[in-house]
Amino acid sequence: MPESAREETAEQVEFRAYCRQWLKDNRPGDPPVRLPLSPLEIMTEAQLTYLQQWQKSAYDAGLIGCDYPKAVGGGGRNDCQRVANEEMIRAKTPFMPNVIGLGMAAPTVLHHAQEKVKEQLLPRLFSGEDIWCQGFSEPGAGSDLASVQTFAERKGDKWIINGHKVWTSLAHFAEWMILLLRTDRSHKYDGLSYFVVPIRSALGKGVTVRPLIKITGETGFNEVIFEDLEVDDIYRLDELGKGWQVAMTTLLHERGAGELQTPRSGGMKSKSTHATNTTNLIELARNTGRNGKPAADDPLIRDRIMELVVREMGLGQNQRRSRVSALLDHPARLLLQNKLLASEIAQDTGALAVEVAGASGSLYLGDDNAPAGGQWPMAYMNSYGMTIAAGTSEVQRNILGERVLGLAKSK
Amino acid sequence: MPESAREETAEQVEFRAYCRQWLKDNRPGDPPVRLPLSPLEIMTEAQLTYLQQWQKSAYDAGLIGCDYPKAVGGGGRNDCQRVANEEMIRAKTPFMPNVIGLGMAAPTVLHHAQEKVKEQLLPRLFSGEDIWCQGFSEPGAGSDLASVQTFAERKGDKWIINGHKVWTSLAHFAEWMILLLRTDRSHKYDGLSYFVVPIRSALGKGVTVRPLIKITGETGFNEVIFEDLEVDDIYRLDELGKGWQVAMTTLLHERGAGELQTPRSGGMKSKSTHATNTTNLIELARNTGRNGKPAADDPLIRDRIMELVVREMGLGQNQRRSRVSALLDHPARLLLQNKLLASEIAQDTGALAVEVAGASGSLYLGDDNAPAGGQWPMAYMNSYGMTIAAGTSEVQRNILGERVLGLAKSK
Amino acid sequence: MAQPDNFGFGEEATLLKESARKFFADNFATDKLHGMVASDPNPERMSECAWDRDLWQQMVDLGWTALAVPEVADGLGMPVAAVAGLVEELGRAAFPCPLLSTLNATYVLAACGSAGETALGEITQGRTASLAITNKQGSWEAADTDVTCEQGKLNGSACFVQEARKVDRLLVSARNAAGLSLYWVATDAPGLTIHPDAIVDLTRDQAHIQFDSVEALEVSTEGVAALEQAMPAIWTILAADIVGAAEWQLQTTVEYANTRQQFEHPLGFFQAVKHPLVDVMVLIDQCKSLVYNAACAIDTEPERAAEYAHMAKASASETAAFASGRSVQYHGGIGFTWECFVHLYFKRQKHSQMLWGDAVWHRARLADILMGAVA
Amino acid sequence: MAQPDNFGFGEEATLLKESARKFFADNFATDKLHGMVASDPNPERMSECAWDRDLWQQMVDLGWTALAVPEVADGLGMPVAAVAGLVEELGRAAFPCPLLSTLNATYVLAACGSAGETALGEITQGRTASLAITNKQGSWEAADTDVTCEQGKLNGSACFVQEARKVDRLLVSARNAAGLSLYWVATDAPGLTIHPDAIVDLTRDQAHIQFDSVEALEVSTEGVAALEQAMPAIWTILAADIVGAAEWQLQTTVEYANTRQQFEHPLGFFQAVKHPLVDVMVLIDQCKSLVYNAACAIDTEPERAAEYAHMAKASASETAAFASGRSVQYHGGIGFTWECFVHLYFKRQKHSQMLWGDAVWHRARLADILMGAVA
Repeated sequence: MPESAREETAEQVEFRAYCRQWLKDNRPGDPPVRLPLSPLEIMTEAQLTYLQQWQKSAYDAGLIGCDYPKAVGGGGRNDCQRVANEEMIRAKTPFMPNVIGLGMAAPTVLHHAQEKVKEQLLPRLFSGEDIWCQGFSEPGAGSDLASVQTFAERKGDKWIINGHKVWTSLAHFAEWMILLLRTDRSHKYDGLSYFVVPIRSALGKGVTVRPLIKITGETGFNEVIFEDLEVDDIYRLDELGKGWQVAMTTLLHERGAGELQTPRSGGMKSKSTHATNTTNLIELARNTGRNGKPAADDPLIRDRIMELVVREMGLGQNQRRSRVSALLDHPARLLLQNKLLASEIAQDTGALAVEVAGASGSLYLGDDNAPAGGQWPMAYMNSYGMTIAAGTSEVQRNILGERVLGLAKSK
Repeated sequence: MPESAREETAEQVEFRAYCRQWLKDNRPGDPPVRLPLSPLEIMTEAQLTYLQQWQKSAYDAGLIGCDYPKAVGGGGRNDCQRVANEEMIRAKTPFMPNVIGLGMAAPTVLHHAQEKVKEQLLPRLFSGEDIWCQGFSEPGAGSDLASVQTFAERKGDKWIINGHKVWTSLAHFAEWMILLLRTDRSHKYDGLSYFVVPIRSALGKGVTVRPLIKITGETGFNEVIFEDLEVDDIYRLDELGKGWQVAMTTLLHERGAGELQTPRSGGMKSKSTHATNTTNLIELARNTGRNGKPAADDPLIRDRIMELVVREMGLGQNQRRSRVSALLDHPARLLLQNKLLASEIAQDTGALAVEVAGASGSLYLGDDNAPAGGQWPMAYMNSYGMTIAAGTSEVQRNILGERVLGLAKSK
Repeated sequence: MAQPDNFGFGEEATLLKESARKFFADNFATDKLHGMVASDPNPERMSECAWDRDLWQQMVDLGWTALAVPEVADGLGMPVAAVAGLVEELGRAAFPCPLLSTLNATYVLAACGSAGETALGEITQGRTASLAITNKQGSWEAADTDVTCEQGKLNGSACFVQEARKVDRLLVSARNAAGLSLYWVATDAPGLTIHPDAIVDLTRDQAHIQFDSVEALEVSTEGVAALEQAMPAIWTILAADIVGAAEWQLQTTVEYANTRQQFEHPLGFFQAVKHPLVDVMVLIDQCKSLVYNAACAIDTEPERAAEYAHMAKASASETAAFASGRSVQYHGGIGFTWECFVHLYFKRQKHSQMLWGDAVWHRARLADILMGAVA
Repeated sequence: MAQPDNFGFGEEATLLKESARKFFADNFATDKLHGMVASDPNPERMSECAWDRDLWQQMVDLGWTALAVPEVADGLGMPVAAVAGLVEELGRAAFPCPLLSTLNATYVLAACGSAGETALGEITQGRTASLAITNKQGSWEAADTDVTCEQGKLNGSACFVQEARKVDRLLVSARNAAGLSLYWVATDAPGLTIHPDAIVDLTRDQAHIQFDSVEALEVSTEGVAALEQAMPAIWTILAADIVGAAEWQLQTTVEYANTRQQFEHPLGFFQAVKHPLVDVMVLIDQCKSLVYNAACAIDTEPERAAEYAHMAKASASETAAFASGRSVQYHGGIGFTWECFVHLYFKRQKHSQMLWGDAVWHRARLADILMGAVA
């Protein structure tokens, strides 16, 4: 939704004009490399460098961190990030690589870190010079985050950290990690604490990053192993034993339900980008034969594609409606559905595409005859990452049932 | 499956020949009244009388209670009830009205009552002269049967019963009820006891039967209210506090998983009998217009009907496979699915029929233009009785997950 | 997107929706509905057409029947988005009345241009109306009718006419020598017979109408074009009704699931109940968002109105079916009785699910728009 | 019903199924499979065709490839029900080998009458084979082929040929002047080129085959009839493979759900996991019952074989899809990794789901049988 119908402040009006002009003059040209589908799939240094350059230029121009205080490297503006976001998306800029830093680490650091830590970390986070990753999940703590076992033991002003994190996207590029761990084994929730810890500079000195291979065969996720990593107490966020509360700040912003608007840009495509959406699915159906006719002419295929079109549009219109308060029943009801819907629509779109492709649906990336270069079966398999990670679909339904509908807690 | 591939005993072979001949000579002619879809929908005395006459003649001929001891009015035969059932179904006889008596009360009484109670009650149960009903569910105890609150208080050799049972099919015709109640409020399971109690003879003397109206507008179920009903201790089954175990015998036989084969007959149709199956659904689709053609020619309707055909046949073949031990993984795995599948297939068949009928799908019994006389929307609504009663579909899935798959108990 | 961010759902619409919600909450609790329409459970009953004319008159006096009438015909000319908001509340109350049928007629008349103004003026005056445009086969195609017109006289029959016994006027589509025209006729006109249908839904009135040489006013000779232009609004407001009714089903079932104890927990503790109720909510929200998107398109982006309205009604039909099934199932035994209110909404929703096309029908037409028709 | 109660699944079939189960359990644990086929995770890899020829030779020595060969061609002539039992165990082990492809060729050759006996004799001798009957469009219709034959030479290409690099012979359908004939040709024949496909499934080998003037033996001139007669058996045994693999998926996921703790309970405690796993079981059982019904019909009631086999494969395709999705989802993060075995079955099942027609395709044909074709 580029243009907004709500009343804008004078600051917003002026800032919008500024952003639009700056983007007109400074939007980067076509990328020299194939862009991945999302920041979490960045595979090569070349991709990273291109995207980091874009983020830095946008930050230098004041389009990132607009609403953060100037003292920590922000723009000191009032509700202007959404304006910058709208203009960047309107201009179809590349996306920003430091997605975990901007969306999850920055608001958490702002709310819970000591002043000098904020001043140290946030400017390089906004500029994208420091990539961030997130250390929440563990082999024994998936959806049940509060079961984390990674442990920090006090040693004077330092903490000695040991443990094993998994599913850490971007860890292979990251300078810093937001880290949920345990400082007390006798209390489940109150025994948790929250740190920011160095990764890249500690590699081989207490930190090991190992790629995990996905069912698609791709890398992208990592395991991060801590063996006696020493961290200064200053990098602990908020009080000892308050890690769970700090993590809630992170998760709230991850779900887009935090008070700080996350910087977002995007829309630029490179040639081989292949989105999991119904536009591409219809294209596939047009080019695939079924019973001697195009699959796009088969009434059953048409019906099932239209089911997905309706759901996809429903999700888009939910997002639009979530900003029209007269049409809302409960403040978080729509927001908390986003992740569930987006992941399940992607999964069902992928599944249907593979079925539409029929016999060819089994052909993979290495096959010259594969429809869409084999990206459909890959997208379908990757969709399980979406329905599993960051709270499985089952956990999302618990949250919606309990927080929105007010049903009794299942756990 | 009329003819069996397994080896039959000499007794079975001889008995089969006897049954076939007797049925050839004695199968009743077309009914003088409209037959309901099942014994539980018997509405009028005329229907009941016709069906009772049939049951009595079959009992007198030795086709009912074959495997029960002669002392209690049975045939004293060995595994011959299934032979009689096969022959009765082959001959398309009317069904038997005393379905709760034969399927649930008789095996329970046989296993748990005193000898003279068996001798008193079972012959008239087998003959159908005494109709039986079941008093398990209560307003506060639906799927969670062990929560029953109907209470029996001891008074010498008698018990004084107070309480409120619901969903008691056939109570308006019943002489006797099997009754699960509480004799001790301090233990949930061990506080339950099990009785057989008179209904018809106690009407106005401690027993009130009130019809419940279903969402279809039909009657058929009842509430039964006990106010100081006096019952002799001899009608208590098994030991005090063992009611739950006795109820398990009842439920096991209800699910067809008990050791005694339940007498069954059926297959005779009267003109207006309308079964919820895909044969009738296809017929409906042939006679309904959709987009200017018969609905039966619409590829989407065809696909959805075929989905149901596959499930319906799958259920039938499950029943066949449940007797082929080499193709079973777990003794109860198929049996315990029957109720879940039958009820959900009926529900989905009804729902699809209403949709196939389109605008006409809303026309009900009183409308001359209603497809199939309006019986499809009625069947669809009645299907919720099936997915709710006798353990909801949700409870059935718990049972299957826990007993068959061995998953952890949800409750 | 040419549409405004807020669906054009402004302050006036907000006030209208809120006042409608309050009106039904104050005047028409569900037990009143049940007492009014469910007095005779006999499944072989005829349709009774019980409704509250006094309350209805209050609604007319509030101007609700003239909301959609264009200003040129002295109506309020409010956007479809605002009307949808009102209808959502009507659906939540399952209020038996001819508001939807009158709105439907209004949208068709408004699509007739100046030719429709006389009839629209009657609606502004408080007359109610319904469409009589469906043939015996129940075809939802605008061009299908079993009524003919020769020398100004209607003959034949129209079926599945909503609220026929509650309305003053019918807008009839009929074939004549030149093609298909629309006619405006009083329900008490000589030669016109209303045959009530015995329908499952207790909150609505439906009939088939017999025309025997009924004199009628020709409103428009471009009948198919007017009907096709108006259909998106008709589908959209019915979808809004479904959303409101589904929200009643959801909230009522949630309340029961929080009250009813089984196995030492409230029902809603169990994921087998909780998660499907979340799925009901998800369907409702999808549908609601699609309704206001379609309404806004009718108001501001008419070239996409049909596309978006098909989405809304396809989604609504699925929502109606799923929400209804779960509401009965999770009410358990009590939900299967006549005395429990859920059956009223269950039946209304099944009716709405099929009315003006089910999900499959709408998706097929949506596919024709998005993927091209199949030769 | 002309079918025997027990599906004709007698003592011999029981012993065969049990011995197959033991054979795979003893010789081919899943970690062995993973080590063999999953050594290179690179998504742009070519297909590798890794398999265990020694174990395969043991299977041939046990006579399993000759099970379905009629006795006139010195085979064992076992009923399809017995063969399905063996294949169910093969599917459970996801064993990479050309057993299904050889059985497929066997059923087609057996449908050719005495003309097929020479080729069948080769199979009895231990030769393996596969069907090359599918065109570039992936049509599952028996009459569609891109191969032609003139003067005894094959030209053109056949696609989606299963286990092409593992087999000795191909049974090819090709158009000639008289219609469509079947040809028997060695995979190392001059002019025949095997182009391996890079497929998702790691347990199978698939290729397209180029024929450049390949000399071939004509087996039958009634190609379409033979293929149509054999297809029910081909669908049925593939469905049996799916049943076996789905049971592995179910049991493996149940085991994980009983082990993995989340929120102070094993996963399987939660109805959001428990109930869908029950639904997986329900689908498997439905499918298994339909498989043996179809197999028994092929053996004893051939006039209904196609009808019942369509049901079996339609059910199997749905089972494969649902069981696969749930197996990954409920393994959570670990199920999304290459090192966890569930992806092997997930990928095999997706392949099986589509092979020889997906659920929609089979239901469309079933409808033609039960409801009549649409003009």
